[in-house]
Amino acid sequence: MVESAMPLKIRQKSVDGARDEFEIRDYLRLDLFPHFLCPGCGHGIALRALLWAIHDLDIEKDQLAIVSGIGCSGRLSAYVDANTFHTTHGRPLAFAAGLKLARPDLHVIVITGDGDCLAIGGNHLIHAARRNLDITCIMMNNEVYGMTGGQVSPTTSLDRFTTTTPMGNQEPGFDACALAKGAGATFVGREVTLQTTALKNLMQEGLVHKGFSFVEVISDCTEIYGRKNDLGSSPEMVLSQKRSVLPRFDGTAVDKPFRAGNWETGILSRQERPEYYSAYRAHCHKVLGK
Amino acid sequence: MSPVPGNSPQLQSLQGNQACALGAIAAGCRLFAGYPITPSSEIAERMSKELPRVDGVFVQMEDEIASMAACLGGSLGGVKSMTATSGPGFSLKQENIGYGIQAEIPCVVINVMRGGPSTGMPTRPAQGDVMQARWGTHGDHPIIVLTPSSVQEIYQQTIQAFNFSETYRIPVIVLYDEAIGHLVDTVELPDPKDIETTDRKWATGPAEDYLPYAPDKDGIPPMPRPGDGYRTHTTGLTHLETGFPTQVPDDVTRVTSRLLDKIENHRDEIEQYELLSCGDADILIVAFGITARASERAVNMARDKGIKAGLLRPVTLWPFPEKALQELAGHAKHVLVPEMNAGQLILEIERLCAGSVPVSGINRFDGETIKPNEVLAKIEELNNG
Amino acid sequence: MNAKKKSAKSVVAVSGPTNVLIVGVGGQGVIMVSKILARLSQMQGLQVKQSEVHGMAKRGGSVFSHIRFGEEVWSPTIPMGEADVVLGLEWAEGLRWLRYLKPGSGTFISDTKRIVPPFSCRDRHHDALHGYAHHTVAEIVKQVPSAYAPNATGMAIELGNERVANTILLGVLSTVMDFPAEDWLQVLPEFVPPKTLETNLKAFEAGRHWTTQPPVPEVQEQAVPQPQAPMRRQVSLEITGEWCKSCDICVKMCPERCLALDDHQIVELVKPNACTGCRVCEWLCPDFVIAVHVDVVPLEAVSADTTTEVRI
Amino acid sequence: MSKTDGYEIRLSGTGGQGLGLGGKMLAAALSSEGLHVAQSQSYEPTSRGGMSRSDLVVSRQTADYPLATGLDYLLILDKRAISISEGMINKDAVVLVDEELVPDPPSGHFKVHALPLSRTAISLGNLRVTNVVSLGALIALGDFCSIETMEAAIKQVTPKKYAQMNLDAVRAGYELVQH
Repeated sequence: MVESAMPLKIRQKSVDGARDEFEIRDYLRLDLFPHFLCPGCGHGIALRALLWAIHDLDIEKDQLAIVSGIGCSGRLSAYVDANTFHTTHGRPLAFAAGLKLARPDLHVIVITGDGDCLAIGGNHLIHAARRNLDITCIMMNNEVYGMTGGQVSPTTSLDRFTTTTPMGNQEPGFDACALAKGAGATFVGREVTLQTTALKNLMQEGLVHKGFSFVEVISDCTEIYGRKNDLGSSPEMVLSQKRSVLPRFDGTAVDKPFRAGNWETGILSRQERPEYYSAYRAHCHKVLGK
Repeated sequence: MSPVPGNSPQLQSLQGNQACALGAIAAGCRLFAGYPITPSSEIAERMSKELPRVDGVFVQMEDEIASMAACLGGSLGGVKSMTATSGPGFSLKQENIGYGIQAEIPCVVINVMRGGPSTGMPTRPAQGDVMQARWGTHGDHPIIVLTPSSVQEIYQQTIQAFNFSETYRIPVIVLYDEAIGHLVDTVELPDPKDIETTDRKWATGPAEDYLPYAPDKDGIPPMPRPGDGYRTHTTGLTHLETGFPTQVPDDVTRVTSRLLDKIENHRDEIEQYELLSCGDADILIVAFGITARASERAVNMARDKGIKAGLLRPVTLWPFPEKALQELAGHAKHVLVPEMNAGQLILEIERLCAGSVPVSGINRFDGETIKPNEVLAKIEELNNG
Repeated sequence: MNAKKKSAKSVVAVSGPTNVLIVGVGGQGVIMVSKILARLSQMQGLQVKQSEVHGMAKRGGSVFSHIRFGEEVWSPTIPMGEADVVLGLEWAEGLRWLRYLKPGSGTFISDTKRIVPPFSCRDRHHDALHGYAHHTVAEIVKQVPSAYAPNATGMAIELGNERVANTILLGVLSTVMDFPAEDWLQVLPEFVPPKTLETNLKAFEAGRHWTTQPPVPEVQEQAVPQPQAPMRRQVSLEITGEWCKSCDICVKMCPERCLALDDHQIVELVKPNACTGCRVCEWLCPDFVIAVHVDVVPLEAVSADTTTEVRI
Repeated sequence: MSKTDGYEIRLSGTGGQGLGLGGKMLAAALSSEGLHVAQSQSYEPTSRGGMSRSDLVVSRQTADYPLATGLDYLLILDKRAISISEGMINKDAVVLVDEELVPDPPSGHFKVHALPLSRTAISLGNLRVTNVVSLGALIALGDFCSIETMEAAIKQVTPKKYAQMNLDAVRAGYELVQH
């Protein structure tokens, strides 16, 4: 046990010209606040973790592109003071692919939701993972279509009530991380919003990773899904994440199951594979003798 | 394809789809995202070969929707981008074409028309996407659709499409049929230095004062380039000049009207058409694409027989050259609209003529082109009529 | 780091239980040491009671073990101020349990090695000054009746295995207990891995030997950063009330329960002195309402309340 | 420009007979003489074994209508391809058929030449050069392109390792008519 295993790095306020402490307001379009998310929505917690990771990685806001799809998660991009793109339902990864290919100098982050990414956009996810373009995909999984009023999603747990499963959901759901990994994503991780610092670090690892990184955020829809299923108040829902999660500090420990799917949290897979754009460019130059 | 020996190096034997790819490169296209579909695949194939040579990027996406999205994404990044498809793929792209219109993203979409509906006749020519090109995406929107009728013109109109899209910040559709797309013809490519290309109007000035959707006097807002410090928001939601969504009726009316007007107010610069023997024409033919070529011959044959026939060939199918039609139709005794569909363009012609002159059509949707003789026969019938 | 010591007398009492508190952080071998001690006690025919908290190894958390032995032992835990020996396998942990030491007669044995566990500090702010560890070893040694503070980890590294630091301390401990030396040597092999037995035996001897050496002259320590002037942390909570949606997460998740919703269901700081500036509220607020500002300021500049609230 | 300024050529047969390539060679040859050639093919998913054709509309300027409407020169290499051209063969057109593969050629106000095209290709060692043999015979019959121009075009269009074989084939076809 040494200090380096401590994942948390908050910087002190600048005294000697060093970097400023993370102030989320520096990264927000303040005119738009308060944001439109419901009280207790986990997406806000996740967005904070993301911006914190961006801050600690010293990513210039001008060089940051956030591409989102449709749904509650899709609206998050608008709140960030960066180059932001709120695209069509399910397609942010495809937009991001074009953007990244056109502008490899930009840091391209996709914010998507479980419906956006796994249902209507499922095809784009698997091919983004296969292609391994240097994009970080943050998928907020709250098990429900919140924006449209709470319909069943590809990750809704069994027996949960939604507006389209009035008798309880009987469809099996996706393990999004296993899907991404199977499709070839070179970085896959999952974290809960409760473990904000671990989530921030996971996102940071994903952002640093050269290639396609997929981070699933276990987020809570408290107002719609929580109420419909009697999952308790916002704090109770956030706290309930703790019951089955053992945060990993060393990056290797096997974690405990979370939710019905027995899912693990932490970095689930990390591997080296040529990044798409650089490999494409290098190959073309080689063939053309440039 | 290699140059034809013995001729000037610019004279080439070129397939329509290949000409499209070369035109795109000449126009400055540096990103192509596509998905294979007959009969447009040669465009993607040629782009995959040409783009690496000019440090561009070719990517074959996972589906038609992704191709359209990646094309828009590339353009948002500041790179001229294109995609190409045919009917079924065009249908799939429509939502994102709408996004491109709403968010005012320049890009070029090639649609090589084949028989439909649905899978229809993948290898047979048709002109059934006239209305899909105009109204394929939902909501009230402007559009620019160009319809080349020769291999040479595919090259030129692809360049023109890029220029229009960059000037007016709108997806521009190049619509031609399989017969032209697969035709190999002798074309004369211009010297690269003679090709006029338009570049986007980029945002300049201080970022604090910048409103991404505040138009200049011409109705078109300059576009922000990521990394230039503007950090704007792009959305498919109806948005204010700030780029952020609105649902306030007055605001929605203002911004959507501006969107519509930016094309409507520039009709004069956008509308293109070609006239053949129209000066004294009793019988005015309106046709585009391969059908215009058949009509051209039919008009020549009719003139040989002393029949006063003329041809109006819209190059911009949308916006349709309304004034030109109305003026010519005012002098004509009959308007004839041959098209390889069950009657689409004729609806617009009838609307524009508004009962002032009888309008009839020649329609084929059997996968065959309309032949000059068929047009001539109809001209003779109307003339005798 | 300098090792200091002070002569001590034997601590095992004939009547009443002898209390040994062994403390450290996860993974150091607290449990092994306590098992050896328990076994030794049993060998003397004494009653032994042991109570431990462990299993926090992965988190680097604190581990402690109470050993009580004597002719009759009732309670398994040592009351505060009753420990005959506090054996710290890590300096800061050792200090943390100092108040358990019997005033006037207790013996304090601790490695001078410092491992600062992330969450064990009162002050949760990372990089914060660790208030409890500011004292030099010499200062601590002066405060207690009897003390042994070897750099056991340093010695263990010299022996080629950092992990035998606990055995060195065991050697030190053996010199203050009344158990025969041969009993220690008999028990030790039962509890160490056979591969490391030789090193452990050397370590045990090294610990015993160290107690016989004369004190090393005192030199200035420099390991722990110390404030130039009396400094402390000034925490302020910036609360943007307009953004608060009354979700209650911060109120319920605050470890110190220092937040509440006011009459308008907007969060407010109600117990400023309880706030440690841990930032849990900031991290978990989905609406970015709370910003925790932590400044290190001179003591005289600190306002009356530990934490102040800034309303926006 | 009306069609009277130019002429139309069709190569027809079945998929796999190399009619597309034949059309390409012919187009290259005619283009090299400054003519505009619009070349179109039947474009079928069943390219192997199905009906196949390659049309050339040749003119001094870009043709008003680039697709075939009345054929001046017609090559038929398979009897199943007769039907697609019947009814659009111009008066006095030259129709060249393979005497074995098209045993019952169309007849009318045009001249039909039945020659051992595939047989000649086999005698050259490769049935697959029937298309090039046919081109040689067609230009000999039609007199719209010199053999030298044709040979230059073949060299340009053909990969090097097949060049000699194709040159031999075009010459053999040409001589089928000359002799």
